[in-house]
Amino acid sequence: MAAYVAMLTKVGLEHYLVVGGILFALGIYIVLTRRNAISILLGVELILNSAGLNYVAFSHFSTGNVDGQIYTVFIIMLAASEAAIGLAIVLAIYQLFATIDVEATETLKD
Amino acid sequence: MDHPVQTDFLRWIVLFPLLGAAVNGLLGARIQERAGKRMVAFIACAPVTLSFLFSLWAYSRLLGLPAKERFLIDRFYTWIPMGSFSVDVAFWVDPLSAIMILVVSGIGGLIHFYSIGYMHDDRSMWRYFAYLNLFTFSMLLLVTGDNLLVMFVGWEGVGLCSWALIGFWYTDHTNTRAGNKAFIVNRIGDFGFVLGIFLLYWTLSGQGQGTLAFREIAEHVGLLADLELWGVGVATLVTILLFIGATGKSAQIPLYVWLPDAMQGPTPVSALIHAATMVTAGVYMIARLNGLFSAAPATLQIIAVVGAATAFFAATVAITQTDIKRVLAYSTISQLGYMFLAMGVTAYSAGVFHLLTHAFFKACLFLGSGSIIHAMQGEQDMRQMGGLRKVMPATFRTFAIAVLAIAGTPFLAGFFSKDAILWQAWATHNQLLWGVAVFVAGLTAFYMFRQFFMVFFGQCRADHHVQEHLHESPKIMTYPLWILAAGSVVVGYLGLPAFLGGSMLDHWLDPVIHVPHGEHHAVMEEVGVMSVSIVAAAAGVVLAWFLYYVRTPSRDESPEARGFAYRVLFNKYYVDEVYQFVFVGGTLLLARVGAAFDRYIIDTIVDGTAKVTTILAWFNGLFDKYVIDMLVNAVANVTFAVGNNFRRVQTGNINSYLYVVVGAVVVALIVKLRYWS
Amino acid sequence: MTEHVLSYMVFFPLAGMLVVLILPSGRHDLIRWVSAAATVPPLILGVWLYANFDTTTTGMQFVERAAWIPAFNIEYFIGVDGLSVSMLLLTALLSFLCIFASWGIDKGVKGYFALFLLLDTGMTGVFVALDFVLFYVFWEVMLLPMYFLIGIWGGPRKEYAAIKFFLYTLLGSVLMLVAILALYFYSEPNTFDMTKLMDRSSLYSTTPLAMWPFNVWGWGFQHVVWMALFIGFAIKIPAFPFHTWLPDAHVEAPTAISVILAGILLKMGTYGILRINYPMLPAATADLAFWFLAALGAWNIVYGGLCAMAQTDMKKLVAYSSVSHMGYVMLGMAAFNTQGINGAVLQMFNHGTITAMLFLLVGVIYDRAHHRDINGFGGLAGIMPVYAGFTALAFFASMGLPGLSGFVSEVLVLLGAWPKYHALTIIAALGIVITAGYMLWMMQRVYLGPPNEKYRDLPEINGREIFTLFPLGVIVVVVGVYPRVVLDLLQASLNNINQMVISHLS
Amino acid sequence: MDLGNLASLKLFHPEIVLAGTIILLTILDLVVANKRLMAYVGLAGCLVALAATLELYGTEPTLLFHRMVALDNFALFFKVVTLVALVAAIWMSIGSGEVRQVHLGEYYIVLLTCGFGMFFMASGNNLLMAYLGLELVSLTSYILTGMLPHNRRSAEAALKYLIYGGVASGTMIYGMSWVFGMAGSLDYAAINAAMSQGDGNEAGLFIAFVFILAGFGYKMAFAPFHMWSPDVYQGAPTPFTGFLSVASNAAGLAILIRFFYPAVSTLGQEGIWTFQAFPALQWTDLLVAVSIVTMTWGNLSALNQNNVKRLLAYSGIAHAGYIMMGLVVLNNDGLTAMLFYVVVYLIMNLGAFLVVMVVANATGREDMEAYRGLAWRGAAFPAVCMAVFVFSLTGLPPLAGFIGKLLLFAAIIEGQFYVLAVAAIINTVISLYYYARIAKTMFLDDPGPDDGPVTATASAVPLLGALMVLTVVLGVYWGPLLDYTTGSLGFFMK
Repeated sequence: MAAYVAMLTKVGLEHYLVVGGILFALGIYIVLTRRNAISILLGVELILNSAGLNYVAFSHFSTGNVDGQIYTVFIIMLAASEAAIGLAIVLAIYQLFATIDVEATETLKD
Repeated sequence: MDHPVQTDFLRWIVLFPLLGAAVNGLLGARIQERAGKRMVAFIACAPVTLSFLFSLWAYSRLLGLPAKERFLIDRFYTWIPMGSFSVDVAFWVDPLSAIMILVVSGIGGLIHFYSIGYMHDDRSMWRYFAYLNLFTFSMLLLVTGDNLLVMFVGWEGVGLCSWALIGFWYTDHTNTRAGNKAFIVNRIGDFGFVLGIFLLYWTLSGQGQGTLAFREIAEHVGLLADLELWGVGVATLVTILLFIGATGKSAQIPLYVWLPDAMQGPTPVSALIHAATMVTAGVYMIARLNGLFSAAPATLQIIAVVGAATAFFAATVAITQTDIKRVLAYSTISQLGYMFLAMGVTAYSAGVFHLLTHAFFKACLFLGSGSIIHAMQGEQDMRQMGGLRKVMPATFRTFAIAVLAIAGTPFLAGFFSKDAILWQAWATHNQLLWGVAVFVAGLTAFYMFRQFFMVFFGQCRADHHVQEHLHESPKIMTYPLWILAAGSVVVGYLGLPAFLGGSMLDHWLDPVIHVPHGEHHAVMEEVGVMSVSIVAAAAGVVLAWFLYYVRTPSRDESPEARGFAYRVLFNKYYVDEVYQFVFVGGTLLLARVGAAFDRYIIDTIVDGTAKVTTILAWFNGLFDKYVIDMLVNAVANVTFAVGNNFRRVQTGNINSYLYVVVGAVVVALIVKLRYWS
Repeated sequence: MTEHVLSYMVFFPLAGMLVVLILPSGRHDLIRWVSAAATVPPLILGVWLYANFDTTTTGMQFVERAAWIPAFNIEYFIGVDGLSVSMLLLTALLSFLCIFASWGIDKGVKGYFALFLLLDTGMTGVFVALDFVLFYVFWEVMLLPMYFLIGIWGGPRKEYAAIKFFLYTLLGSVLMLVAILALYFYSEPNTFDMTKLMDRSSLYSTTPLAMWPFNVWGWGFQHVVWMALFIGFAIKIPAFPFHTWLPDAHVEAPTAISVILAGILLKMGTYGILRINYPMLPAATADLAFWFLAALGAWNIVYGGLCAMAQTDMKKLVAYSSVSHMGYVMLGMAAFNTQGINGAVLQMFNHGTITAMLFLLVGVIYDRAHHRDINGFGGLAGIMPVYAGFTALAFFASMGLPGLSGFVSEVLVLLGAWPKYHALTIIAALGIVITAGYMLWMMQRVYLGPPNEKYRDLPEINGREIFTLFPLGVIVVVVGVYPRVVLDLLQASLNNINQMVISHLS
Repeated sequence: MDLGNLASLKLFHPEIVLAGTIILLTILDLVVANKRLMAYVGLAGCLVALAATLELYGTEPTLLFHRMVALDNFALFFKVVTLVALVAAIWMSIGSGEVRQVHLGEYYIVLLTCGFGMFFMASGNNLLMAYLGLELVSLTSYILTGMLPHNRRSAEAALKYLIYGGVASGTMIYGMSWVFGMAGSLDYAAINAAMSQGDGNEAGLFIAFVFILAGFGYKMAFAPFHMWSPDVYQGAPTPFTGFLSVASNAAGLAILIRFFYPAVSTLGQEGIWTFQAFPALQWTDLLVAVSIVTMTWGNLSALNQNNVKRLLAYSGIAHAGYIMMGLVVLNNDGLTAMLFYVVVYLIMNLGAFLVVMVVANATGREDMEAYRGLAWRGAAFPAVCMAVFVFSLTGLPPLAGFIGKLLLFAAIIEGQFYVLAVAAIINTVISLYYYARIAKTMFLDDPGPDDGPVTATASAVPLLGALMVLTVVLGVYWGPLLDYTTGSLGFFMK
């Protein structure tokens, strides 16, 4: 009972990791299922953020230095630039195909 | 016999004809148009004459030596030096081969001269003489070669020339087919012959005496005693294999079928190759290796039986034939049967003796028939002839002498030689074979006189056109006839029976041929045996006289009109048809099967993947898709099939791509975690 | 000069190729003559080699060594023994003659002769290479030119034939490569030097591998390597299951290329077996010879002969006759005695010359009548007597008629095979009957009989063609009459190779 | 030794030069009208950088910027490869018809930036650094792929590439986070140390590795992370495709090797490596499987391709599989073989794409039919070169490709990976089908009626000749290159 209460009250590494894992899974799920290019990009963002969360968590609980936070900053930055480029490309797609449904853009195949 | 006399002129006996052949063969065409046919003929006849003279020289050299040392050798060069196996190109002349070279170059020479007249109108005379010389070369090589391999060279060489000469008029396929038949049947014989050579060589070398030279074989023949292979005595096996070769070359059952067809060639060729010389090669070979054969009694039995059977079989066929040359051809086969019978009963010298006499009278008969055919403008059917004795006196007389000789008229060559064989058969207690032989003697007399009467007596049944042009042949053709006829008379006296003073020939051959001196027989017995054959012959003559002289044959009597037996005989027991069907047909069938296997078998392999193949055929156009060789294509098609399925994955749909990624990761994880728990 | 004679022989054609490449592609005759000129020196050097070759020693002669890739002990290492010299002569001669046989090529002349010369270099190289990598490189160098020569200048189904030849051979050579590497790593210190590997032949393990199916067959490392090499070579020979590329390649290839194919490339298979499998893997050779050399050889003889009999295309017939005749080589080398192995190599040489003649002759008639259907001719002997004369010579030589070269080698092979394999020898001896059968039959249908009106006025064989045929004809006769011109060359070397195996025979 | 920031700059010339060039180009792009100039400037910059790199080659291994970047021959080797590829790509771009349509200024800037990223992939001594380099390369690649204006294929390819790359790299960074958690740092040396002490749990570690492998794999395009490459190759402008096919592969390989060798394994005697983590974690099996699947998948898919660029993409996948063979044997011979193969592959593949470009310039087509009878349509030289390249790719002597394969085969046979060897043999034979098919189409087929003559782009010819000569020469005399690659195995580890 006490342990259970402790677990509820005192949040530990595991909780973060589980949340990160869930985020990652969600991201993958979105990426796999969505047809809309934008949503797929969002899925990718989720994946990246799950990783970021892990870094922060690890750096706080286990390594004890700030490396993790620094990594996370980098990740956020990359996510941003990726999103920027992604959106640009999606725009181009929209101009050429008049849709951003990835199933509509299947000219390249064997 | 231990110190052979080294000489260096024997090679010329062999090489002269080769020279002639080379000159005529390479330049003949030009020579013929520049210098004319006479030149060609000269180039051809001169070398043979020279060989004959050299043969006489060799013969005289032999005479000069004491009987035991009559043995000349001429080592030319080492042909195949191969470790323990070393073969020289060497020629030797001993009493046996002396006789042969005299016959070959002598009778061969006569036939060369005869051919000048006979082939006078032929466009490619040069080719003819080139072949003829080449044949003489090969034949001389065959008889003078001092070891089996060199002999085999000649052996094959004569086969080649006979092929070339049978098919000499190659624009007619019946001729070329006959030629091929002769060659291939001989090859079957050679198949046995070479295997015999191998077995003999390796058995001897197993005994530390690997050799193929006749003398050494004769010396070491004892080594073969009680050696076995596959449960058969090696000596027996070797001799049987060699005998297979002999049946091919000398037209014995079962390989005799080529000889009658061989009559498609020019008649002088039939005389030289298919009567006097080549066909006797088998007999010569056995006589040459008599020591070896004597060591294999089983084989001798076989040979004797085959010989007698052939003699009988051929004779029966001969009595119904209407083609003048075919009669002679079957008679040749039959006479060869006699010789093999002689070999079989170890009467080697008697066999050689018959070979000698037969060479004369059979050559004479063939040349005579040639002269007749010449006069009849190529007609060979005896039913069209008749009454020729008036128009062609010389041919008639010589032919008569030869017929008498072969029929076994007392005191002519055939009589003595045939009788020697019969007597030996009797003396070696082969009464049954003797009986057969005697009966065949009667048949021989019958069919020879049948021919004689049909051709020369009665009214001429040829049409007018032919009759007007009937004429005696030119001297160049008749002189050889006379010489041969003379030979058919006198040669017999070389081998008189014991009670008439004994055989010079036996004596002459004694050093090389081991004549089994059986128990002594009473003179009366010999005389009695002899008289029986005389009676048989006489009976044959009389019968022929009744059937073909008294009631003269009609112009176009057809064998179909006769009884069943007659038809069977006339159609040579249908052996050709059977062979054609069984062996030729069989081989071709095999060949087709083989080729088909090569082309189609893979189909069945592919059938399993046939569906895939058909589905994919269209893009398989990369390589020809209907190509038969399916093995490669099968591989190709299957690969392409798989490839195609891979392509399906590449749908172009990004989600599916990602599925692949995640799927892969998951699979990896699952596999790994599984393999821990 | 003399110490680099082999290198000159190998690379002169290559130099010729470079020259051809820089020539203007329009100047056909110039290109032809230059290529011809490029093949002359190897021929002369070959004759010189023959004259100065020491037939008494078994060692490699005219050896050249130079470091190539030290890191892997790869050397430029070439040399010859009797076996190689005989093949070298054949290569030099046929390459020279085939240039003239290719005179009629008029599409892409430049490319044709360039590739041909490259091919020449490759072939010569294979016969002199003593370093495995070098050997393999030369081996593969032949592949591409052959592919293009068949594929570009070939007949109607050239592409199929070319790619088939290519795939078959590549499969074989990749297996060979693996085998080579296996030997390389098995040797200590690692080396590609063939002579060193031969000296080490006793070290290769023959203890059965644990892996199925080798444990069942009792195959060790040595056997597996032997097999890998053998398949590579069997494809070239070509031995029974791998022979189907041959008829197609021959039928489609231009005459000269057929000549090279049959005359030289086929020999590389048997050459490789003698040069590599025998000395390096003697134990495996001793174990596997019966089935994979002797039995397969005998089967080749009969099977090839029968297939030949059923063909109606002259080239296909000759191609199958090659399958049959190469069978003698395999049978002979499996006899492991002087007669057999010498006969085998002599047969290689003879088959090279005889089949070359046959293909040239078929080419002659094909150039005139533009088809090769055996039943489509008749009576050519009357129309083209000289041509018919050459044909007769070639046919009878191929039939193994005494006095011509084929006879000596076949007799030696059969003689050698007899003591070891009675039954197989009997089967193989059937070959002499079958060969006579299809050769005579073809001769009868094509050259004899009533002249075919369609070809009444075919021109007689011309000087250039005679020039290509005559030397071969002379060789066929000379070797038949005096085989020592070749045999003396071979004996020492071959007996040496033979000895290595004999000690392992059980 | 490891240096601080300022000290590091002394050993940082190549990157400085390259960065300088990029900046210079950016400025020029604003001021200069003649965009041709950009190409030459970029070319010059790359050559200078190349010189600088070669000049650094052989300096003793050093860590720069507080252990973030490693300076060792290994890194320098890949920098050279990258620069060579850059030079070739720029040269190709000059002659390319496609590239002419795009905004040249940006094109060259982004292209160089992509190369710049590869520098860090090769030299990153810290997973983060590696990741950053990888992302830089990816982002620029997306841009270059999608650069062709008003071109559906190009845009679509870019999108696919983007999403695919995003997911892959995301997965990778997530995997890295676990490694970080277990090792407490992303520094290779630290990871190595942690592993040798054996803390962290196996399952977690394995998951992490697989995730990381996914990221690397997508860069190197080995199965099953290759799906993007055919589409991207086909969509992107040909010169960039050529660059991508060789440089991106090389960089991916570099990062892979760095992670799996110096980071998680240690070098023992005679160049034998031992995997530091728990022995049960037999990731070589995984690599064998990956390698076989990759080469087979690539070859089989290539069989029926009709678009030559796409065909080359699949052949590229297959070659990635071949290269992987060197990875499994865990010794320096394998590494040498891989580096060697990278160089050879660079030469022949660039050559092949160059020919593709030449044909595309003349006919505007990339499908097989465009090559029908090429040799007889006035383009004999490109045709011959193409033949040389494809047969070299097949691995036939005496061409460079054969030596590459020889070394790889040697490595795996020595390591007794016979299954792998057999698979590779079969694949070699399969690959002959489609390579020979190209040669066949060019030489054996006769040109169709509507196949016009093809004239080689002037600027392409010298490069083509150079590459072909190199292919042949390296096939006959490869000693020096071998020494160079062997020498490039110096890692910095501590």
